[in-house]
Amino acid sequence: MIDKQCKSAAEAVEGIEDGAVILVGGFGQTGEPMDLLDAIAAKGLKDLTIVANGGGSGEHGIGRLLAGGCVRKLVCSFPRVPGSVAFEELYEQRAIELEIVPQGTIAERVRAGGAGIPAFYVPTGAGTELGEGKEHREFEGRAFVMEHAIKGDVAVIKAERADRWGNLSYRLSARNFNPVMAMGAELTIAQVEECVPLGGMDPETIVTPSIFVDRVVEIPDGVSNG
Amino acid sequence: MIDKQCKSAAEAVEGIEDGAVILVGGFGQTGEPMDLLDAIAAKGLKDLTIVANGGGSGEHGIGRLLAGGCVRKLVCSFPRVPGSVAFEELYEQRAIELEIVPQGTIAERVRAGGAGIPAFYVPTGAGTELGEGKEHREFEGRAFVMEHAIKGDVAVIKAERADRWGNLSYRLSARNFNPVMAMGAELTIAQVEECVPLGGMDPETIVTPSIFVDRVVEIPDGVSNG
Amino acid sequence: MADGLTRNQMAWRLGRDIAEGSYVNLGVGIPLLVLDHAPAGREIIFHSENGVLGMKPKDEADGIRPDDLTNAGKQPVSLVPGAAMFHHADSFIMIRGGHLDIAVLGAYQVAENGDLANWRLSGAPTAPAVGGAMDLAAGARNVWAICEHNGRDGAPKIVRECTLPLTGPRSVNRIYTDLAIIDVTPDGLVVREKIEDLSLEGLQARTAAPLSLANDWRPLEAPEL
Amino acid sequence: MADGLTRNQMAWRLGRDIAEGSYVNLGVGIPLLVLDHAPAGREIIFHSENGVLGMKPKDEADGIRPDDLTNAGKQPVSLVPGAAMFHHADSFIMIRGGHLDIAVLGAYQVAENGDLANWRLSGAPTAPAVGGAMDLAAGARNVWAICEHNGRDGAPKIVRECTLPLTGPRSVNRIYTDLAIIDVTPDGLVVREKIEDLSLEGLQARTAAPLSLANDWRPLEAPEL
Repeated sequence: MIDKQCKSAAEAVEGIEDGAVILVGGFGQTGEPMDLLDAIAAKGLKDLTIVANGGGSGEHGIGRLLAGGCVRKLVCSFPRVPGSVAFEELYEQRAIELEIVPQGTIAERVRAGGAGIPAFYVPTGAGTELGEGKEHREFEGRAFVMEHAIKGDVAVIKAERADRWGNLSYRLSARNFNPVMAMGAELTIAQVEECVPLGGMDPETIVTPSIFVDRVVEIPDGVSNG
Repeated sequence: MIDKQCKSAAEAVEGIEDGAVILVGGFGQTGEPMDLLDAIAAKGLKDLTIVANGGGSGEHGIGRLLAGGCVRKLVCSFPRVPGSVAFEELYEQRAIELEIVPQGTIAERVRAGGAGIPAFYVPTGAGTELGEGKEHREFEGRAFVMEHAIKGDVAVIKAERADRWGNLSYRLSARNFNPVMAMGAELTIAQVEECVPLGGMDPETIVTPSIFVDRVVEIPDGVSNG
Repeated sequence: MADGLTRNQMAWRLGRDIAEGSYVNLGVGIPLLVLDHAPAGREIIFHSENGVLGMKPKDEADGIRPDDLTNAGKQPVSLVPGAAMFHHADSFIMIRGGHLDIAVLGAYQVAENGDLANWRLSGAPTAPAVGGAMDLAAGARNVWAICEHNGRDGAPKIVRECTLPLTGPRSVNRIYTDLAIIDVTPDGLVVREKIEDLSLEGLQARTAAPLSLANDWRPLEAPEL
Repeated sequence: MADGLTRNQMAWRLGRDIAEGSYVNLGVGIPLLVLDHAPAGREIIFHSENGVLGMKPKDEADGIRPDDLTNAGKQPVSLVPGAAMFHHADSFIMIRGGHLDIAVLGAYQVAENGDLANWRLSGAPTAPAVGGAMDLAAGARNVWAICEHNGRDGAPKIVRECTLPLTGPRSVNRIYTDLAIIDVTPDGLVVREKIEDLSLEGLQARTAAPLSLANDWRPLEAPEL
């Protein structure tokens, strides 16, 4: 019997190693897999690369990984938000490498990583600082930038509901980057608010099919078992 | 008030011109927008390019467009199926141009057209006849083929349900190419089995958001109003 | 000096120009005020890059937890009937693929050729942060910039060439400020509306690129808000 | 000449080698027979490129109209609990992105280096048709070819080099035939199983590329089906 369910966040993040590239879902704190990230921080890992929309805020999640000195490089579109204290301190001390990527380009690079597409062209960033140093090419007279796929060793995401195969559905805008990150990594770990029996999810409304998910841990909102 | 609903298939296909590139949803006859295609055939258009998975079968849909001499070029992965008589006759007479594209590459080229991505690389077809003459490039020691976006003038698709804004949901494997084609054209026209009042579709389970849809016509299964 | 519009009035005025049925993305800052002042009774579909189509200002009675549904500025919003949810890659298909009718973006500078600078102040010690601005500038069919006509130090935001890092070249079609509505055209910047008691010369003095006045220009007006 | 397995027996035998929890695509033809003969009680998740994960043989009692749910061969199927539906672009993310554990494909020819030819007969007057075969050959983690050991004319399908147009270079890991199960390895073709009363020499005589016999080879067997 296939059972991807883990008993705790700590069990769910077993095996992640120093230097891993970790894709993280969420937009602001909405849909950020706080408990999984806290469990990774608790392992004291080093030299992680974090790929996410932002640089975290507060003392949990990405913020905790940053404050704990676990992160060598942050790939994101928007590192600065109110409360992104940990990131700002590291940035000021030049203690973190920062790669700024336009938001849509992050999403597409991760999708490409999951889709077997090593590179693609976008208009985004052409003629700007963020396009500098990248390969350019014209199509129909317009300038485009070549972007490379991002592949994660691990993706940590948050969903509303799962079954034991790892099918996932999300709640409202907490969906955001989560289904995208789920496709892009070797090992995808989801924290979910509720596990339901197999067959308890409508096949038509599953957002992330189980093929993209390796581990699931049920953590009802407001209950941390990290 | 936004109202994308048309009264008939004939009204829904108004304005399509000779030489148009038309993206067609469906896989086999499942999800093929028969009534819209028949309405296009009834207009007697010429020199159409049809982008679809297959070459149609029987006397309706793509089969009727082909038999009617409307099609100059067919871009597809699998033109030959039982009943694809119209296509086979044209092919034998060399009266149609055929571009064979691997199935996943069709889907991705159309998505790219809808996503503002002019070109991308895939491993599919590298080292085969279908890769010949295409630009190749190595990434991490493996050969990839550059594929270009396909943009449609028109997409004709079939869905199960719509509202007056054009939000769509599908039934089981009748989804197939339909949501992909919907994204890839200037003008997207959907035939649906049922129109429901605005607000009658769950925002979480809409598959094609209204932004991709321009016209909707309700044609209950088994009732043709083309 | 002539009194200009307030930020709310600027957002209100821009909202009047959005046609029914338009799909519109609102950037953070002044653009998001457009949501609060959209024309009543006109169906406009507002997009948020974090996976929302069909948002409206937060209605506390909707029963949705504030964290579960936010706009791009991470503020709680609600949904209109006909709304749809999707993930980030699909959201940027809409943006990059030219499916949005209008992106409303804030601006540090707009150049007379439509170049937009709105993401980074040169020499700022803080880390850069781009969000979805470059995707929107490159992808939307129309980009409308909305900003005060002049900075706090009086420096014009409408310039011959941007001195700040670009968000996108030749992106902006139209500029909404507290003093004027200005179209970016192949023939240069054309004033469509201006504060009535501000002369063209007075407006030009506060603008660092040449302006011409449309023959059919109208006074820029907005109600008290 | 030794009696080989029937097509159903070949599909049954292949099914025994699919580990629980595997995600498996079945090509049209013999591969689709694997669905009918999958090991009972083992959870294997079958993928169909037309947007289905979790299919099983058609159960007339499922209440689904046959046209609404088909496999890649356009035959009606049913869903298991845990199934999911998605569109074609997402389906080929699964295929091209290396998410499938196994693709089972028919074959006209397999070369000793794993080259696969299964989409086009040279010189055939009919139009070519590739479907999803090239995507599967390029993308799945493992490609298992299943085919009769020899064509109707007796010509070996396992060859040194394919003479037919390739579906994908170096794609196939393992070959299931009516006579043997053969691994494609860096050291050449290794026979894991063969019909017991067929000698290696007998098998080699029906194969156009050199074979070696694994030390731990076993007899190829299947029940009456």
